[in-house]
This record gives sequence, structure tokens and C-alpha cells, in this order.
Amino acid sequence: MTTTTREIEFRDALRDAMSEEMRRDKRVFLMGEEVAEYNGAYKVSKGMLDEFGPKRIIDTPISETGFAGLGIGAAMMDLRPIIEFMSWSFSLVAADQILNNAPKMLYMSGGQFGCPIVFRGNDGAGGQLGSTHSWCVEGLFSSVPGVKIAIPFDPYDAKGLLKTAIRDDDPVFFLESERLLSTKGSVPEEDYTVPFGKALIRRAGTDCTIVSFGRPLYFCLEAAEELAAEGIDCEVIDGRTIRPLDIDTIIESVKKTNYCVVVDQSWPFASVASEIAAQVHQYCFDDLDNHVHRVNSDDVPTPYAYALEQAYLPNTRKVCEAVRAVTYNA
Amino acid sequence: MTTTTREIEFRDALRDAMSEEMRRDKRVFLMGEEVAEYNGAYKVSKGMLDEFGPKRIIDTPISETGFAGLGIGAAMMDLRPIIEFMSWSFSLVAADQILNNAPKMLYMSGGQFGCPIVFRGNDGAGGQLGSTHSWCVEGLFSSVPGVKIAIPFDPYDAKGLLKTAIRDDDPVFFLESERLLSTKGSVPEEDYTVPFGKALIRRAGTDCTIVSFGRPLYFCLEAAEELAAEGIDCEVIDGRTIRPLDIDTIIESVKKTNYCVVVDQSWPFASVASEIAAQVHQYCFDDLDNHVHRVNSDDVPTPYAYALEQAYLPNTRKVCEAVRAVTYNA
Amino acid sequence: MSSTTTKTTKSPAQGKVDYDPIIKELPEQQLIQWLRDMLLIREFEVRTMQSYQNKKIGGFCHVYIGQEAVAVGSFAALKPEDPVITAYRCHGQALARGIEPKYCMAEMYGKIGGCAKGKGGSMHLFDKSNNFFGGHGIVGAQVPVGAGLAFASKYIDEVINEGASTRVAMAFLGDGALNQGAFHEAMNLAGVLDLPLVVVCENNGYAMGTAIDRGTTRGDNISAKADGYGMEGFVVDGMDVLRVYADMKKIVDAARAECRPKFVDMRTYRYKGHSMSDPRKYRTKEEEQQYESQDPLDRLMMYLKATTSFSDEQYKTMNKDVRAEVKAAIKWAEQSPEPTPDEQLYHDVFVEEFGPYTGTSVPEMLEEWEKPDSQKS
Amino acid sequence: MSSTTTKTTKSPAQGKVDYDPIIKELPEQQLIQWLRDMLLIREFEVRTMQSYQNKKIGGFCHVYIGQEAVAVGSFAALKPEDPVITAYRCHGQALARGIEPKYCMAEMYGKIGGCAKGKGGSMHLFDKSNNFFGGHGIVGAQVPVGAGLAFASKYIDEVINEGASTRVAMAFLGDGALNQGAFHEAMNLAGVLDLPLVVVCENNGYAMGTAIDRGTTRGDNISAKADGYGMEGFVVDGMDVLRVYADMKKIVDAARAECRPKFVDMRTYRYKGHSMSDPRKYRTKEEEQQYESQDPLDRLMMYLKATTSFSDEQYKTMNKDVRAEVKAAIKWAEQSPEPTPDEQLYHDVFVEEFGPYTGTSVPEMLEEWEKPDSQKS
Ligand SMILES: Cc1ncc(C[n+]2csc(CCOP(=O)(O)OP(=O)(O)O)c2C)c(N)n1
Ligand SMILES: Cc1ncc(C[n+]2csc(CCOP(=O)(O)OP(=O)(O)O)c2C)c(N)n1
Ligand SMILES: [Mg+2]
Ligand SMILES: [Mg+2]
Repeated sequence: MTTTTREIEFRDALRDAMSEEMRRDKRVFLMGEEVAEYNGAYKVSKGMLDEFGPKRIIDTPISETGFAGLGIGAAMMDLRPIIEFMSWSFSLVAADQILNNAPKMLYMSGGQFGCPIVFRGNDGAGGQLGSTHSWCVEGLFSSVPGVKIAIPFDPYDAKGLLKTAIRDDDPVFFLESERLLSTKGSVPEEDYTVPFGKALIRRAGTDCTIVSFGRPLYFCLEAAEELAAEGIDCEVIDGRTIRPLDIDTIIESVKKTNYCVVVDQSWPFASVASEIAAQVHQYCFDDLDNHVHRVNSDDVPTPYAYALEQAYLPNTRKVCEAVRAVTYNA
Repeated sequence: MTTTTREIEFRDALRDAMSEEMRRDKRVFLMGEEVAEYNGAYKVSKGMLDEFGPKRIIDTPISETGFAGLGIGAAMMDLRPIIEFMSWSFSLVAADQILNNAPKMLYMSGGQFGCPIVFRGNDGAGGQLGSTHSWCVEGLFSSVPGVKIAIPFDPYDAKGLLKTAIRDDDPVFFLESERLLSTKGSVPEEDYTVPFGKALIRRAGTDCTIVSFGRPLYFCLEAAEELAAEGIDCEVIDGRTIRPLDIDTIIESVKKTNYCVVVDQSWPFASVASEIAAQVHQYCFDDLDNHVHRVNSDDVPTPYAYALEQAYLPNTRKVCEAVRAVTYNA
Repeated sequence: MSSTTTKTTKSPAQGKVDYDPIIKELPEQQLIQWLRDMLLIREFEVRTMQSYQNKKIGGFCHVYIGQEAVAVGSFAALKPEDPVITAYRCHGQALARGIEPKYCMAEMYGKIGGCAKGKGGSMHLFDKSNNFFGGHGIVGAQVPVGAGLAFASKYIDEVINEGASTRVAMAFLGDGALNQGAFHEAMNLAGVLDLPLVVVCENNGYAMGTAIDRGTTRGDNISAKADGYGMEGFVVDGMDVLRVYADMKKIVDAARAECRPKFVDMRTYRYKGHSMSDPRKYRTKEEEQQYESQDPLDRLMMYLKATTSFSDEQYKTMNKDVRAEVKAAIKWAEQSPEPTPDEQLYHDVFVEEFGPYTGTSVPEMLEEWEKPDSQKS
Repeated sequence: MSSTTTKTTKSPAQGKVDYDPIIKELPEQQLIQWLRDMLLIREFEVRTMQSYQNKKIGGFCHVYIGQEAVAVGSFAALKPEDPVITAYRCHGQALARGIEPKYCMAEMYGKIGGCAKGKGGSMHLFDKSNNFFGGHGIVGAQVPVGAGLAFASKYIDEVINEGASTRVAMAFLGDGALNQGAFHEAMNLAGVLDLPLVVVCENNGYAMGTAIDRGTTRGDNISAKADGYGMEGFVVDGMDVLRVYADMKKIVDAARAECRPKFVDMRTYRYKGHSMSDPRKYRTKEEEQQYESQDPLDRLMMYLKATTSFSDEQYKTMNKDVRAEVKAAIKWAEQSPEPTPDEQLYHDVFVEEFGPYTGTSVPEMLEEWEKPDSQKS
């Protein structure tokens, strides 16, 4: 079987996923700030208004609580809303809707009303956006049962995971990195999806397991190359979805390597990294030759100044150092 | 030195802390829904309107974003607001104010504007309050740097920690359990405070360390008695503040007992329990004879039905089982 | 001014008042049905309070006594396919919308036979078969969701079925909820998106212990808020089911025809405390009595007696009937089994099965309704 | 209606218009100072754009060009002790409030000499010595905080100093922020708590690419919203600093005297895009030109020339002077060192020192101001 592929940008992959699903299923619509006439603040929805018209590509006022809640109501009536947050940093004003309503509606209604909705947008530090605009919401929101959370790393996954998200009958938080929107990758012409809860080994290795999601995977892969030159052969796992978490793939890897580093773009305390560390210790207690090492952003508000922000974020150097430390090569 | 003590309810301890601080410092005021004329939805502020008048005990409309933000502005002008959330479950509608503004103001302003504010109210499951009203916000909010988080267990700590919170120059989230409000305990007549970041060993023991905060400590202490009868002597640590976390006291204990169970009333994923587990593994890797066991609420929305809610919450049986399991006595 | 305010004068507590012509055209049976509907809510709530006191019902519990005319009259103005949503004071709306009392009561008893299998509780009643979208506990949070119901109704008609918008959504909120940002954002969205949404503020004058004037600007005339969203606002006497119906019929019809939102300041009163633990010290006995003397059930009774042959005998029978129905509901609730953690704790979290999650299924209440028509018994 | 709306007709782009009498009484020096203040903002922003293009400034950057009269005229109506707060489009307000350009510029350059040591950035400028409470990035979130500034001003005067309320707080927001719940809750709170707060909506007609009528109900007359909170609303011509001052003076004075909130629909225009990356395709060149032809700097210039001896020569000198000041600010910003992670990353997180946190300290800008008067140099 031959698969034709195209080289496209991450943002195109997101758009293609939405457009293709909108063509398949009239219940799907896109709503958010500047998604229609402006073609999206980051041009993710470019051209979609032209194709689908203003009834399906809908500009909203700056009312995140309002339109998040609106999407939830529409989902309860079995539509398939895609609600764009220009940035997940702005989702905090809608926290009650997305955490108290969407993930609990099915349970509270005893199975009567599901909430098949996708919330998506930029997550994580952009570039010197400062304290209010640099949230990694997975650190907070992954604590809440009832949602699925996906973080795509490349255009292939961006498209495949977003399609899965749109088709999913449950609420999905889809976290995109603004820093990745212009990266390119090859994507099949054919329809495909990437399932939730299946991690991907982005680099096979034998000496240390590195687990990450989304943008920091770049640093992990770079670090792995650097470390390979030093004789440390890392296995780099892309978790793809934080919920469901594919802990099995991680365990299998750690049982082989005996070392584990988790790289997580959010703050350290009670983070996704804490959870993975706790679970790896739980399931690999007898296999680990050192405690799980974590690389997070520093435990401070996001600074604006370039040097401070660079020091604050995970980077290749920090990943290398963590791997050296965990494997006693420091 | 003799200390006179009185036996008072938890809610009285909270009230005394506020009233005494308001007498000491005119900058302190209390604001929230039903705190004044109604004497508090849970009678915590009973009588305070009479003593301090409507300029300092202030009823608000149901506008959590509004009055949380108002408190933040007042704190920036160096007042010392106490903002009551009738329940922390209702703080989600104010998430942006309490997470994006309060904890970051000092940093974003480069040290110009601190935010000496206390947000307080009921946290955790009440009794069959259902999915929307049973939040344990520490699972989410502890991820955010810039706040301090206290969870008192008994009237002594309720008063002493709340006084510390009110005097603190930084924002404090003060999490009270509705289920504890009527519990009694003895409290000194004299002015005292309980410092942040100092855990308390509520029961000394040699065989297993149990770490918890707030209400679940009851189960831990009960479990410890039950387990003592079985020959397992548990050390029960009350963390008192989640941020700052007194990891040193926990480490010291685990180094002695070699086993650790964390009991946390919130959901398991990326929780305070995950963080403590990760840190205990980090600092006690060579001391642990088993991985840290965690007892959390189940990873589902809070059910209303009595039997389901009981099954969902941490309880004495679950703590016992976890201790037996971790110490290989299962 | 784009907003017109219809002032309805308070009707005296007597049978013959000057009702809208459409009232006179209503068949007697309709009026009797509304009386029964209101009586059912009243009786249901009286029993709810008893059961709460007997600790059969847990959590927070907010009864609807005094406000019966609002739910009954408003829903009479809707079509069955119009979606509705409300706050936590939802028993009255749920019953008026057609859910069987036994499913509500079993829900409050936390039993598997409840409309949400006992998982939702008193504040979170739902009934998909009657387009009743809850029962919501967070003040104001249901209003944007209600806007979504209006949006979806229109979208399904226009985009999926390629026709004209035919439905109207109705969202209720309390007067205290006027001060939540969610209300404001939903109002503006309904305006800019031309949503067929009727927002009904059940203005009972209090948010817990806070009288409307203490917490809400323009508490004298909250329609002024609607005007800020370019939305027509109406004052309706919510203590009289005939007025509620007559006014709401026009409002709903207009919202449907124009595909535009409307706002209603529904003046009503809750006879009991905010929840079961409220001693109501913030208001006077006189005030309570004044409202009780305009009781919506009494008013409809008097009208019936004055204009039809409806007799005390008939009323007695109705009363007995209703009592029996509620009693049966309680019996049913008592007998319904508790949900078991093994089966229910991890059920209904996700539609899909994975990990510990066992998928979802409708409650017993909907099992029949869910079947394809051919299989219905 | 409790709200009165003062309609100000657009003044033609010429010197002699019918200004309020208080304008005629202003000393010439005052007018010249305002011209210079506006010029400083304009010049500062032009350089900001250059520096952004040269990648000296990072993140998001929103310039104030076109809106200068709003900040300058509004602050002229305040006392120095009145607290103010605004959104992310804050450079103009910061400068008009008295912060030195070098501290703003250094902040945007991310340097230790910035008003927030480089930690805040363009959207988060602060100046405690001038009662400037930021610079806030989340749309609408500053309005409740502004209500808190009003509350605290009153509280300090009344409760702590046991006197009468003397101060007024001023909170700015964009027209797009009208649709955030935070705005609504703050408006209502200001009303029920009688806060001395002037809420100024800088109505430049657009929220990013969304024209006000597309996103905001009653976009034609947003004071209708204020009426919903029992708040007086005013329309002010924000393109003319003299009108801004004259109107705002009355509004601020009334808020102070009555200890009550006021709302201002400040009609203005941003000449540039929303942020540095916005190609402005959503509006016409003609529209832009129409506003540019009413430029606030030109208008004040013409008034000065028509009514005083202010000369082109004087203007040239002023211009040179301002350019030099901004240039010096840029130089200072360039030369100021970057904050180092070792010293700054864990500094200013908590007031108290503990764990890795090294406490807090004021930025260089405030070092002098913070000293007790006796130690001031
Ligand atoms: C966001 C939020 N804040 C506070 C509460 C607690 N609370 C529940 S009901 C209520 C009063 C609501 O009054 P109103 O809207 O007038 O409704 P009514 O009870 O009169 O029906 C309050 C404060 C809540 N549920 N949600
Ligand atoms: C809650 C929130 N949502 C979205 C944004 C992104 N955003 C920043 S500015 C802006 C437009 C604001 O327009 P307006 O209030 O009119 O202010 P102006 O830019 O015209 O000064 C948007 C959507 C944000 N910062 N905060
Ligand atoms: Mg009410
Ligand atoms: Mg604008």
C-alpha cells in the first residue's frame, strides 16, 4: 500500500482536520474569537469562513465563559462544537464551564447528556508573553476526571489527534503550542486518525527513558542526540494524550532502561510530571536504579525578560543534565 | 508558664482569628456572600457585623470574580482583605482573578505591588453535595506558584494558621472543611500563631509514615489506632500547609519508617499526593522499602448517592488497606 | 429605546380579574390541568421537606413552593421540543416539564431509579425525553448553556435540516444570578448571535438572605439590564399562572417568530427558606403572609370557580389523586435500590469504555424512550 | 431614567470650537504641557514600534497612537493620589500618569532597569509612586481590581483615617472588554457598594478585528449598559484633549463628591493595528484617514495657535526635546543590564524569603521614592 503524503505546517494540519471533519459531519462547527473574518488570530482557521460560511464558522465577542458554555449546551444537543480559545491562558475566565460542566454533565445526568465538545487553542509559553499569557493548563486541568487531554507534537499528530478529538463522544481539551504552528511535517492525503491513549516512541533507546508531551519533545530529541554522542542512548516517548495516559508504554520502556526523566513544560508542583513520576515509581519500583527525575518550568510566575524566560523554561541543556544525573553520569 | 485554654468549635476558632486580627489591624476586613447580615452561611462570621459594622464586614452579591478582584485591588493598596468563598467550589468562576492576578502581582510588577490577601471557605466534599459542589481545589490550585495554601485540621490550627494567613504579606488560600466546622478542640486564650511550612506529627510511630492534610487526617488517626492493634505503628503527619510544603519533616519520618502512604481528599491525577509521592521517592529513594502508596478520592466526578460518595471518598478502611499493602501486611 | 417593558399590575386575590383574551379561550380542562400541575409540585415539595427532615434526602435541597405558577405557566407557552434549563431550584421545573415524580424523588433519595441514577441529586435533575437540560448547581452557569440550547436549536433547523429556525430555548435563573458574569456574557451573546432564547429571571426578591436591592443594582426594574443588551424585557406576575401563560405565550411566540432573545422579570416569591437550613430571619412574617395571600393555587381555584363549574368536590378528588401520586413516588423511591459502587462509580464518566471506565447507559426512566419506535412496548 | 447621557458633538478639525468655560480659564502653560504629554506618547510609541521591529521588544505589543488625548485629558482631571488601572494597551496611560519613559522602555526591553525589572513586559507596566496599578493582560480582569482600588481608597479614608472619602479610582477598559463577565460584576459591585470609581471604556470601535457592532449589543450607545447598573453614563469625545479634560473633570468631581461610580463611553480610535502583527484588513483606509484628520495633537495645536501666542518655533523645540527624551530612554533601555536568572528568577515571587525564594525589593525606579523623606537625595 502506498500512501501519498504532503509536507504541511502544523497550523495547516489543524485546519485540515477541522475542515475535513466539517465536511463529513454537519454537526461540527467552529466558534471563537477572531476565527471567522480575521481568519484566526494565528491563521489556523484561514479560509474556513469562505468555505463553511458564518453559520458554522462563528466569531464571538471576548466572552470565554459565554461561548464555552454555549458550546456545552450545543454539545448536550448532540452537536459537535469546536471551541477555540485564542490562548488557553484565557480559559481561566471560563474555568467553571470547562471544569464543572463539560466533564461532569454525563455523570450528573446519569448518562443522559454527554458533552462531545473540543476546546482547543494555544497552550504554553509563546515567546516573552509574560505571566498572564503563558499558561500550561495541563498542570491544573489534568487533575479533573471526565476530560481527555491531547497535546500534539507534529503536524501528523496534530491532524490525527484533532480528528479523533472531534469524533470523540467525550469532552477533549486540545492543547497546541504557538511555537509549533509554523513547524512542518508530512501528513498522508488519506483520512486517518491517531487514537487517544497510545504513546509513541519517537526515538528508541536502551539507557534512559525520557517522557514528554508537545513542544518540549524537541528538546528531548535534541538532548537524546547530544547524549548519544556521550554514549547514553535515550528512549524518547511522546505521551500524545495526558488523559488517557498510556502508562503501559512508559512502564515497558522503564523496565528496559531502568531510568526515567519526565519533561513537562508546566510548573513542577502537582503537575503531570509529578503524576508520571509517582506512577513510574509505583509500577517500576524494583526496576528503577534511580528516582525519576523531573524537568519542569521553574516554580515562579513566567517572566517576560528573554534571559529569565529562557532560564525558566525546560530546554535541551536541562534535559541533558537530568539524564546525566539520573544515570549517574553527572 | 501556664496557658489557659478554652474548648471551642472549629468555626469559632476561625471567627476568633478573624475578629482578633481585625481588632489589631484596621486594614483587615471580611467580604463575601452572606457574611454580614446572615452571619455567614455556616455561621463562621456570626456576630462580626455587630462588632465591626458594615464597613468592615461586607455582604456581596453572587459575583466571585467581582469581589475576588476587588479584594486584590484593595490588597494592592495595602489593605488586608479576607475574602470568603461560601465554598471553594464557587471559586472556579473567579479562577482568573485568584490564579492570574493574586499570585503574580508582585512578580509582574517587579516587587512594587504585593497582594496580602486571604481567600477562605469550605473545601472538599460536604455530604452528598454532588459533582459541582464538592471540589478539593488544592488538587488544581497548588500547581500555581505565588500562593500559600493552608488546610487546618483542628480548632487550634484553624485559629493559629488563619492568623498567620491574615498577617502574611503574600496571598493565602485557606481551605476549611465544612465537615470539621462543628468539631471541638482546645485553644489558648493568649494570642498565638501557627507558622506556615511546619508540619506536625500528630501521632509518632515507627513502622509507616502517613501524610495528610485537613479532614482525612481523622481517617488516618483512626486507621493508625486500628493498625496499632495489628502491630503496625504508624506515624501520622499533618502537613498543615501544602505550600510551603514541609517536605523535610516527611523525609525524616520516611527515613525512619521506610514506608509512606499519602492520603489526599482530591482526585489522584496530578494531585498533591502525586507531588508528595514524587518528592518522597526523590529524597528517600534508598530508604523506601516499597513505593509510596496513595489514597485519593476516586477518579470520577463526585456522586450524590450516599453509598457512592462513601465509596468515592478516602476513609479509614482505605487508609488501613494502603498501609497494610505498603508494609507488605496485606 | 429598543426595549419595551410591559408592566403587569398585581392582580387582587380574587377570581375575576381582567385577563388577556387568550385566557378566556382556554378549555376548562387546560385550566384544571394547570391546577393539578401546580398542586403536584406543591405536594411533592411538602413531601420533599419531610423526607429531607427524615434524612432520606441528603445534600442541599431547595424547594419551589410559592413559585409553581412560573414553571407551569411558562412551559405551557412552549412546545415539547423546545429545550429548557434551570438552576438548582429545579424540582418544580422538572415536574412541570413532564418528568414523573417518582424519578425525581428517587433521584433525591440517591437511588438507582432516579433520573440520574442517584448521581446528580436534588440540584441536578435532568430529563432528556422532555428536553429538560437540568438542574444546575453553580449560580448563573446554566445561562450560557441555555444560550447553547438556543444556538443548537437554530443550528439544527437551519444548517442540518436546511430550513427555518423553529424552536425556542428557555433558560431560568434566580435574581441573585443576575450578578454573575456568566449571565451577562450569555445575554450579550444571545443578542449578537440572534438566538431564540427566552431568559426568565425568577425574581423572588432574595438570593439566600440578600434582598434584591442589597445585592443588585436596578433591583426595582431589572429589565434595565436587558436593555443594555438590546433585548426586550418584560415584567410578568409570576404568582398567577394565567398571567404567566398569557404573557409568556406572547413572549415565546415573538422570540420564535423573530428568532431573537427576550428577557423576563418574573415576579415571584419563595414561601420557604433558601434551603432546608434557612430560618428566614431576613424578612418579615407580614411580607410572607402578603404573598401567601396571593397564592397561585388559590388564585387559579377562584378563577375556575368563578368562570366554570369546577367544584370543591372536584378539587378534593384532585387533591387526593395528587397525594396518592406523590406517595407512590416516595414509595417507589424508597424501594428503588441504591446504586452500587461496583457498577456505578466508574459508569457514566465517559461514553467510551476504557481503563476502569465502563461506558455509559441511560437511566431506567429513559430506557423505553430510547428504543426505536418499532420496539416500544 | 437614573442615567443621563451627555452627548458631545464631534468637534471639527479646527482651532475655534465651543469649549466648556473651564477650558478658557486654563493657563497656557497647562495646554502646552498637555501637547507635550501627547507628543511624548506619540513619539514613544513610534519608537516602540521600531524597537519591536528590530526585535528589541518581545511578546505582544499594543501601541496607543491615536488615543493620546484620552490618557492625558483623563489624568488631568484626577489628583495624584487617585489610583488608576488599565488593560494591556498601557504605555500611554503609564506615561501620562508620570512614569519616566526610560523605565517603560527598559521594561519593554526586558531590562533590570524597567519599572518591573523586566519581569512584566509591555502589557504589565506598573508605577506605585504615581498610583498606577498596571497594565493588565487579561481582557476585563482589571475592572474588578479597579473596583478594589476605589473600595480601598474609601476604606482608608473612612475606616482607617476616620474621615470622609476623598479619592476617586479610575479604571480603563477597551470596548471589547465590555463583553467579559468581570466588567459586569465590577459595575454592579461599584453600584451596590457606592464606590468612587470612574469606569472609562476606551471605545476605539474595535476589539482586534471585531468591530463593536459585531461583538457588542448596544454598540451604538454602550451607556445603556451603565444604566443597567444604575450608573450614570457619559459620552466623551476622546479625540480632543480639551473636551476630555472638561468632561472628565465634571465626571470625576461628581464621583468624588457623591462617592458614586460613573461610566464613560470614551470615543476614540487606534491608528495602528491591534498589536504589531495586525494588517488591519477589517477596516478601510478612508475610515482611518477620517480619524487621522481629527488628530488630537493637531487639534490642540490649532487651538493653541488660535487662542495663544504658541508658535511653530515653540512646537519645533518641543518636538526636538521630546525626541531627545525618548532617544535617551531608548539608550538607557539599551544600556540597562538584563536581569540575571540567579538574582531575579526567584525574586519577587513572595515578600517573605523561604526555600529558593529570595524575597522582594522595589525596582530602581522606586528606590528613591521608597526612602523616608529625610533620606531622600
Ligand atoms: C457561583 C456560586 N456562588 C454561590 C453559590 C451558593 N448559592 C447557591 S444558591 C445562592 C443564592 C441564589 O439566589 P437566586 O439566584 O436569587 O435564586 P433562588 O435561590 O432565589 O432561587 C447562592 C449564593 C453557588 N451555588 N454558586
Ligand atoms: C480573557 C481574554 N480573552 C482574550 C484575550 C486576547 N485579546 C487581547 S486584546 C483583545 C481585544 C481587546 O479589544 P478591546 O477591549 O477593544 O481593547 P483595544 O485592543 O481596542 O484597546 C483580545 C481578544 C485576552 N487577553 N483576554
Ligand atoms: Mg432569588
Ligand atoms: Mg477596542
